[in-house]
Amino acid sequence: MKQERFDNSVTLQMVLEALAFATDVPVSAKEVCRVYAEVVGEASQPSEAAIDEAFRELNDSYEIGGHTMRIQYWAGGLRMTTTESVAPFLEAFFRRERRRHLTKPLMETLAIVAYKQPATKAEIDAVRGVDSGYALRKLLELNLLAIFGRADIIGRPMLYATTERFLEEFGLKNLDELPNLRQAEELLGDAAFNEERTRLLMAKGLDMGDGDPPSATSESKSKS
Amino acid sequence: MKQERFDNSVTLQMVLEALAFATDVPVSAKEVCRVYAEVVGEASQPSEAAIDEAFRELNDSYEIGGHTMRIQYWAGGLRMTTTESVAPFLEAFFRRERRRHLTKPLMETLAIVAYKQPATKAEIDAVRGVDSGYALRKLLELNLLAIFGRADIIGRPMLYATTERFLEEFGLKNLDELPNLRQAEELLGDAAFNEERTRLLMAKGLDMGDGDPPSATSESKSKS
Amino acid sequence: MMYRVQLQDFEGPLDLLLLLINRNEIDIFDIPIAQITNEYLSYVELIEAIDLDGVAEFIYFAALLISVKARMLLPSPEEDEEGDPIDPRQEIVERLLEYVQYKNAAETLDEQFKQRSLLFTRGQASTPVQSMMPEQDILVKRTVFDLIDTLRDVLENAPEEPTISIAPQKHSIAEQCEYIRNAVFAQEQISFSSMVMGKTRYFIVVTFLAALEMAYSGEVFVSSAPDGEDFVIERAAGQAFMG
Repeated sequence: MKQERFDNSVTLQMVLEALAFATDVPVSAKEVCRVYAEVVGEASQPSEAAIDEAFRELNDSYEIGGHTMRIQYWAGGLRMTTTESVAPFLEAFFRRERRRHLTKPLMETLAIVAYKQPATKAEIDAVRGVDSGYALRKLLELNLLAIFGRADIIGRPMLYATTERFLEEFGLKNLDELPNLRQAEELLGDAAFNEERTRLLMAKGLDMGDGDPPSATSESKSKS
Repeated sequence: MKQERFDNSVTLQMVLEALAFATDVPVSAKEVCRVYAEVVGEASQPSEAAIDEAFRELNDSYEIGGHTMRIQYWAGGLRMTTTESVAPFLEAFFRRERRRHLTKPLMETLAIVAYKQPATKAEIDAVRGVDSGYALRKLLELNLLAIFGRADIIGRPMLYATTERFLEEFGLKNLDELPNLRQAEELLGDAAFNEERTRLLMAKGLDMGDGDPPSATSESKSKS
Repeated sequence: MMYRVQLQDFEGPLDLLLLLINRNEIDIFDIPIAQITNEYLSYVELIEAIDLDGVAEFIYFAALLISVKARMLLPSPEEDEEGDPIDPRQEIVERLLEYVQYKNAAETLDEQFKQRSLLFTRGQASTPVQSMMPEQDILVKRTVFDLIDTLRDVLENAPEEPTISIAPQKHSIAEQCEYIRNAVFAQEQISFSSMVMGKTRYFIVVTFLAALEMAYSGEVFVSSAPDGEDFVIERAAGQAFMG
């Protein structure tokens, strides 16, 4: 633990690179600044903008130099990974036969929590139409979800939320980076759909509905 | 499970770099060749001389590019490490990391003993306003505190003091190097000893984790 | 009998409803409730008959569909506080729409996850990858309901009385797993109907459940033809048979 004299030629960019390389958790820009200032001397505390610049310059220089490392901005921090291009070689080395995968019930449950968080089990069950107890336990075990607290309603049910690990495993900087939840009408290929129209259709549907022939359905579909 | 087509532009040098990065055990040249041949096609099995060349070229390009990684070719094989120049920054980072793992009760108790030593449990409890039995046992276990003897008062209570290990881990030459005592006394006289102040007190390098394995490993990793 | 396999691990009641809506090319905003209820019930009856676990939620939705169907027949429409007519199908439609959204979000996230897992961090060798994802993916191409379609067809042609009598000792799931295992070990892949040709209904059902079980544990890959007439059981790629 003897404190070496630090080398004057060490730049912020080099410190960022070394930290992103050596740690096994994402390192926040703030943390890089603190460490840099601590070693170099309090006066030199760099701005987070300087970190941003260093981060971009590093990735550019890896690309230009034909290197296989990239620095990612995940879970609010910086972390070094390999590029996609070498994935087949690393998979062969680690003999990873199967890509990491979450089963459908786990992925659905995780998606619901990610977008609704914090969410109770009852809310999740309602969306999926099935019991999500097993999926929730599994996701807690995998540390992709955590208990956020208890809801202030009857029974004080537990609230689930996603973890930092979730962000990291999904390559997200923060929750704002979650892909937009697409509207159901868009997914159903119905761009013209809007709430007004549903209400209209719903009202109109009252006098049809029962065992109506497919032609009626396909007709209303073609209109949409 | 599906094997993607590998990217034609991936060279042996890139595979070597990616493997040296992603593993944290040394990879033998033979293994690099095997993996490369496996993915690219049996015919292209590279020679170990080619690995030697790739290894040298990589290190040259890190040096020219001002990067802090180097590939080491040790008996066991190839692995990526950081340069010596950034070692002080990595050490500072991992010390900070460990401090984050130090619980508030442990930090307070350690600070009080450091300034008041030798101190009895009753004295420590009086400052903290709570029982410090658990924190003291934990700090003894971590070898940051030791029993100094017994006080010459009624009940002959045990006296606690900091250890050599404490100095060593906290980067202090001796106890005189502790931050400003007057400032510390102010803090210690205040029952509302809050976390922020503890941090202030500890800031000058009084940072030490509770010896948990993860930080210990990450540190040894950084040095490797 | 306790099965490890729960139906809801494959698909839930909302998946079945969506499947029926897609298959019949129905406008989700104008569901012919009688037709859908009947089709839905035909699946639930079969699922109940073969005693597949996790049927409770399917029955709940069946009851919901039946109540909607009944309310559709009321002479005057129900109204909300403002006097606007309420479509009894509204709740089901809203739930389906919400579910569709999250199903899509799950797929998007899954894609993101796969992309991310192409990037390796340091120390990958020391972190056992399996500890992150301990679960096998369920190896069923298309949906479990397509498999149930096949089962229905096969059972209709089975040489026995239409009632499915459960005689627990005759064939166990474990025995039928072994039967499937031997079959796919010998010929890589085999069609379900050829495996149960001329067998009793009970044999057919237990073999079906065994196939689901093995697909669930990732031991075999089950894929069904688009017409749902038959399905093929094949050895999962890279799957070592542990006897």
